[in-house]
Amino acid sequence: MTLSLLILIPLLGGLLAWYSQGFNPNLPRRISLFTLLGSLAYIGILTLTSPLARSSQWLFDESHVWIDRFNITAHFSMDGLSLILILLTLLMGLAALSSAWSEIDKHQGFFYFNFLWTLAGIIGVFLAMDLLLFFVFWEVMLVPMYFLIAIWGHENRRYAALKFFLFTQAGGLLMLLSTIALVVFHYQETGQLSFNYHVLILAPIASPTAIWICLGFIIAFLVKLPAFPFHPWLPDAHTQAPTPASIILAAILLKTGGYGIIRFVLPLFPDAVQFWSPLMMSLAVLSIIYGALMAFSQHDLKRIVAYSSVSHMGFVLLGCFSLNMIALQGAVMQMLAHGLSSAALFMLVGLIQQRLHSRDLHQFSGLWRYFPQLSAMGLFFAIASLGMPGLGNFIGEFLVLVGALEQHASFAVLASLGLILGAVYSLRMIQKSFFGPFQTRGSDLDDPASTVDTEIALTSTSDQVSAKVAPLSKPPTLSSPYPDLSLKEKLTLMSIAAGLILLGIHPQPLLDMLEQPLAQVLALYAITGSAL
Amino acid sequence: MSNHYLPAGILLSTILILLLSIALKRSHIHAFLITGVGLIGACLVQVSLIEAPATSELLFIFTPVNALVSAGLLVILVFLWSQLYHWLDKSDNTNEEYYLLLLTASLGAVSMIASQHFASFFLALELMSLSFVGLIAYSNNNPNSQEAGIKYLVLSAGASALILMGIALIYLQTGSLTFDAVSTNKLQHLASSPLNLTTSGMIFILTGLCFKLSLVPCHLWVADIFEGAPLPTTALLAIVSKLSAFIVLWRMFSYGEWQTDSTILDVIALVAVASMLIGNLLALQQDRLLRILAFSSISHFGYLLIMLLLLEGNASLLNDISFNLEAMVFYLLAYMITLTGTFSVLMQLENTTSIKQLSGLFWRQPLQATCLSVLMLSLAGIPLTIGFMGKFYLVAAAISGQLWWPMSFLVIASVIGLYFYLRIIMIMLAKTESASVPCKLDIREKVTSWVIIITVIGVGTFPSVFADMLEAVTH
Amino acid sequence: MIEITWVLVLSGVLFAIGLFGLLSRRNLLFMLISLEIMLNGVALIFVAASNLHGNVDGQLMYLFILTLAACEVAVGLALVIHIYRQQQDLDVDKLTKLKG
Amino acid sequence: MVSASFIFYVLAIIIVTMTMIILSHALNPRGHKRSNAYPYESGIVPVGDTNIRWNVNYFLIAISFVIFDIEAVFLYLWSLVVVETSWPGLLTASLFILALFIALIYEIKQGAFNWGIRKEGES
Amino acid sequence: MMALYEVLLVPTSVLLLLLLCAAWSTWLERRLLAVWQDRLGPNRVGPMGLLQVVADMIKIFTKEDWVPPFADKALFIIAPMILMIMTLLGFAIIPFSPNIQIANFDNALLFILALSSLSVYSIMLAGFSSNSKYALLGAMRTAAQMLSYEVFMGLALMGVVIITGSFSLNDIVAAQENYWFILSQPLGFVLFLIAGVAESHRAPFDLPEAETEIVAGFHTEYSSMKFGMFFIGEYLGVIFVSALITTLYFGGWQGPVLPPIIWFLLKTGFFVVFFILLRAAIPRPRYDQLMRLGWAVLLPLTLLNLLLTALWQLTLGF
Repeated sequence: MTLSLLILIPLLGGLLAWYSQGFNPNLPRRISLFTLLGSLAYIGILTLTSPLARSSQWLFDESHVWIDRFNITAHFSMDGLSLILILLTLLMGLAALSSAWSEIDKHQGFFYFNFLWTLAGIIGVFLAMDLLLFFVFWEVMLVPMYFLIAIWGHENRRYAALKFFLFTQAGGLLMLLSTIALVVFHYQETGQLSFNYHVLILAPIASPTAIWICLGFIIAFLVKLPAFPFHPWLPDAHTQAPTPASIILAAILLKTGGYGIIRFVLPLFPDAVQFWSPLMMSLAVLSIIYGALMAFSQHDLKRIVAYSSVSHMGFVLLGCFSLNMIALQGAVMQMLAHGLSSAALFMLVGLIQQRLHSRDLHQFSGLWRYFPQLSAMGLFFAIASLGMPGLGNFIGEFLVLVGALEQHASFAVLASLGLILGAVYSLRMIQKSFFGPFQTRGSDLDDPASTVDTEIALTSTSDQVSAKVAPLSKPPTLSSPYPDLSLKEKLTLMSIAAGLILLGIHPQPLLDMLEQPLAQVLALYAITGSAL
Repeated sequence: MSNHYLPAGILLSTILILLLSIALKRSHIHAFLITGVGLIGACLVQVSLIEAPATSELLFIFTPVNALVSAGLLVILVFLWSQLYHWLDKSDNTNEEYYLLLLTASLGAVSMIASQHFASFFLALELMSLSFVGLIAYSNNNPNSQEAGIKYLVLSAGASALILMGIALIYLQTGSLTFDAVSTNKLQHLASSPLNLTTSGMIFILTGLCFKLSLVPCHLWVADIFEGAPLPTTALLAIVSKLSAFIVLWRMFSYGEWQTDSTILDVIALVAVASMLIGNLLALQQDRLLRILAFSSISHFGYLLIMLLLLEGNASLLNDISFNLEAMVFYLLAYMITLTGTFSVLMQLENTTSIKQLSGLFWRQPLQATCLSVLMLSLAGIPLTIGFMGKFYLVAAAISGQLWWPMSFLVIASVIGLYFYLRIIMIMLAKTESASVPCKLDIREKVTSWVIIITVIGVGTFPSVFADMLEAVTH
Repeated sequence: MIEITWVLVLSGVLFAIGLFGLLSRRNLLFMLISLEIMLNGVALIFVAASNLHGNVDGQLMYLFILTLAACEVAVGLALVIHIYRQQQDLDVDKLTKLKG
Repeated sequence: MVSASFIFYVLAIIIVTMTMIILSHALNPRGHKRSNAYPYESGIVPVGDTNIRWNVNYFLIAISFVIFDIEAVFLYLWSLVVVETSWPGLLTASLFILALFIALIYEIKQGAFNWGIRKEGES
Repeated sequence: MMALYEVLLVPTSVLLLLLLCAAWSTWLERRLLAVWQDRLGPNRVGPMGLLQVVADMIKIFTKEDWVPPFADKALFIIAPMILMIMTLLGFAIIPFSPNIQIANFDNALLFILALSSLSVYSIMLAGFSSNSKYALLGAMRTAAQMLSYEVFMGLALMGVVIITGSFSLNDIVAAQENYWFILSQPLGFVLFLIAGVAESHRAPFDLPEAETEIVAGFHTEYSSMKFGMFFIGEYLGVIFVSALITTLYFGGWQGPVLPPIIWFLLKTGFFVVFFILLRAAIPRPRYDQLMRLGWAVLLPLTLLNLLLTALWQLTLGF
């Protein structure tokens, strides 16, 4: 029950949150907070009290019989990679909770139910060592996520939610087919029917179909990642999702794709991966450049961040298929760093939207004047995301590039182009939004027309007119038009920033922790690099 | 006479008693109770027969699989029956005969599931079809119902004629009416009939059964019938009639030499793929719930049809040919359970025909909306629902049989299907302008909804019990 | 003895006539009649085949077909009368309330 | 096998009937102008046409006939082989008859053969 | 010569005899009715009015052969022919004596049932083709009545079949060597008798042509020989049912001393007279009473008779 408890806590917390709504509308978010803190505490106690078995890759292992008929087990294992990603999940969950705290005001119980179940699904994905179990969690995390987007999202939420779900489901179906095909071929070759990762990894299948099975897995993960041709769901989903959901999407959900490739694709299909590697690397480079270009041409802040995610996750893909230790470490590092920085950026965009009711770069500029703290944070994270040395993102991208250079120099060179483009769009975003004279156009709150209306209403004696116009807007208080960051928001952003800095200046413990799991992954490949 | 005949016997005597009681004194509650006693009795007996040893007679064959499927069917019928009283009590028709027709239809279905002879198959089929005509046209004052009834009559009679033609040709060729006549008499070609009549006979039968299962080239009018019939009838039609027809199709397939006839296999593969795609594509454009269900059922049977291609496949999971059967039965039952749930919810949401009327249901009646969402997810095959396990079995069997190209269409069709299942959920999530207060559900509706949710999620999450039973039954 | 092929041809023709009638006629009564013709075409094969093989299964099937035909006519007639009373028309093309 | 005498008998019957028709046609008086081109309705001018709405009972009788005549066909067969099928056959036939008998009771109680004046609301 | 006798002579003589009998049974009916009603009846033409039939014949042949312009002509003419043909065909399977029988069918009883079903067509066609309300109403009534009574007429016959195990009339007659089936089938006999009366729509079941209600029923518009054919057909029907009753329940041609054909004619004649007596003795019921009687009383009784016979046959029959 050690590991499954980790999944059960948020599941039960979610149910409790839903149920508690009937008593007090504010109860659900408190319960969620306690649930997340409880999970964190639990995982902390777990890792601190148990002796970290350095000799084995696996820190914890737990297995229950599930579906006897197919020898499917509920098998959970945790190694360094999972541990790090679960920690990321919980921490970013907290960040998302912080942004949800004030933003979500309708149907709170159901919101936190979905929120916690998504997190539980993601934790399950990071822990599941049985392929079917993995698939189940993979799909299960989507349904609550779908609800999050479809109910609490912005103006075009239905379309976005549907697109998100259809894309990931199509990928999921392919994965299901591939999983079963893998198991069937494995069975035919070894006579052992098992969906268990630990069993399958021992004897990678030799059939020529492996290439296609592998492709099925890769596509499923690429959709989630998302890489270039499979990305169209992402900008919509990110844009339309409520901020907490955007944070979860960008910070954690995308990482499951990278995790899947590292955990399953690489060790299970050594030959096929070699075969696909060039194609995948070129896709990665395409994603990097395409994402950056698209980010440059957007004027919706959330879309910019979303496309920058495409670009950044391209590095993860590049790292994964470079097939050496440095690149893999880089990829994981990039995943973490991107998780932190994009979460923070989405949160910031959410804050801006909360205040200005717009995310459109054309609608406002010069925010620095009224929101110095917010803008400073924005500046910091934008720079982090463009890969400023000393921060986590730099380490990740650098390691990936080094690793890729070892494998395919040309790809690395092209990918580094992405770095430059990244700088361009990040700086454009900063420049357009934070600097320059303060103005807002067309946003609800500061619409000149509405101000005029209000004036008319104030001067008019007609009750009708005032009754009609009065609810339109509150008269802006000129002294402090919009509040700057609150303490809670400040705290959250600061801790994320601290995390990024920590990753940037002292990544070594993390890299050490990753070494053993990644070495296991690469054990089947001839080329293995050494840790930095 | 083995005690395998007992469930059908119970049904038959219930029919007679009910008929007599209606003749002597009309009373809705009596009719309801008599039907219930009969159905539950038959159901219990059938469940206890699952473990009984298999026997085969000339007309009927009783295997554990049959027993399981019949038991599943009867359980579903009992479940539907439990909601019938409330539904019928509101209409101003006389209600007693509805139970009568329900019972005759179920008697037909139960005997059809066990038949292994063309004569018994044909009689059972007609018993069922003709009862359905009555059930569909039951609403006295509703012209839609009459129209659906006449359409069903023409369709089913046409289908019967086609099936009969097929049977006649096979009989002419082989001189026997048993399902396995084709395989045993294959070599003994008649001098007087130079044609090879068996293949054409099979195609006739297949076409007829396609009408009964409303598979693609024969899906004419099916949505009209679904929509026009009274709702409980639609449920029965979608569940009882299709389930039994499919079981019979499977048995004909596994007994005759059909599996080795490449023409037939090609036709089936084509029908399967076309049904999957066209069913889902047609459902995309629909705005009315029952039409969506009608078309989605076409595609689900398209998926199931793939299983027929596997019956004689040599590559199979666990090197075990009966795994395919297991997968088929699982999918069939899973789909039927989901469908039953869906219709139950629809029966609770009376007068809801268009999906627009579902708008905002999540905020009005959260329990029902949750229930319907779970069911839609199950139909779409999302994990942790029973529908997913069904799909898992299906895909596992199909991949073991290396049916790659139908599989690829399955993926495409599933994604299309996902779209309209999600659309229903999406509409329920829409916020309604009118601040409607949640309606109070009575205890019956609550219990029904919970039973559905727990079954669909429960079996979907922990399918082991079910799977083990299925494994035991199919071996 | 009449050769079986001729029987086959005759019943095939009957079946085809019935099928054609079913598809082309728009009047419900005629559609029902066409169905009967189809059934009788089939029944002919059963009787002939029964004679050919020297077993009674075919004749049994003939009886069943007869039963079916009777039941179909009974049910169909009932429905047709009902519809006629409601609409004063038996044209199946006018049954178009259910279109989607 | 159909005997020759039967064929001759059939021919003879047909010839006789034809003869009767033709003979009466040949012998009938012609040339009379008749003004009566109307159907007989007790000597008054006919009203309406013959497209009368039939009592629904006629249809019920027709349907009942179809059902019970088919029942009869099965019983014809059974009565041929009562001795061969012995007790099981009798049992089956009794069940069959019982079922149809109950159906008959039902039909009678439904008023299928009530031709008298109906109560309001009965169809 | 034997062959020629069988092929030509028997059918011809049977046919002629039948037509004569049918014709003279009209005379017989009128005379007998008169006797029972204390009057004379036709007694002017020929001795005891025997030649009345001939006079009627001449009259009917020379009447105007009126085909109404509003009728459907072909069907109008064919309808009476069908009735004649069907009724006459029935006699083909009656064993008049051991060696006087036109055709010996194995399925003679089915043949009879088929013929009686077909004669419904004649009446329906007559009614519909006349295009007259009385005719139509009469035809509907007749058809409904004949159909209703046909169901249990066939079933009533099956009692005899259960005992003999054959549909062949010859077998049935042969099986009555020791005792007549009237002894073992009294209920069956009564039922068949009633059904027979209704099938030949004689009084008291002559509602279809009840003069007082619907003029003449389905043959309102008929005249001349076509009317005559319906008329003769009716009497032929009476004779046929009598012959059938004789064959099935009264041992057919079997009887001591006298030659078989005489026995047969005697028995048949008795039933013809009985039919005429029925007309004189029993009033006509209402139509709905007739239908109810058929379905609600006689049909269940027939089924009961069938089961009892089977039971009897299985316990005592062998």
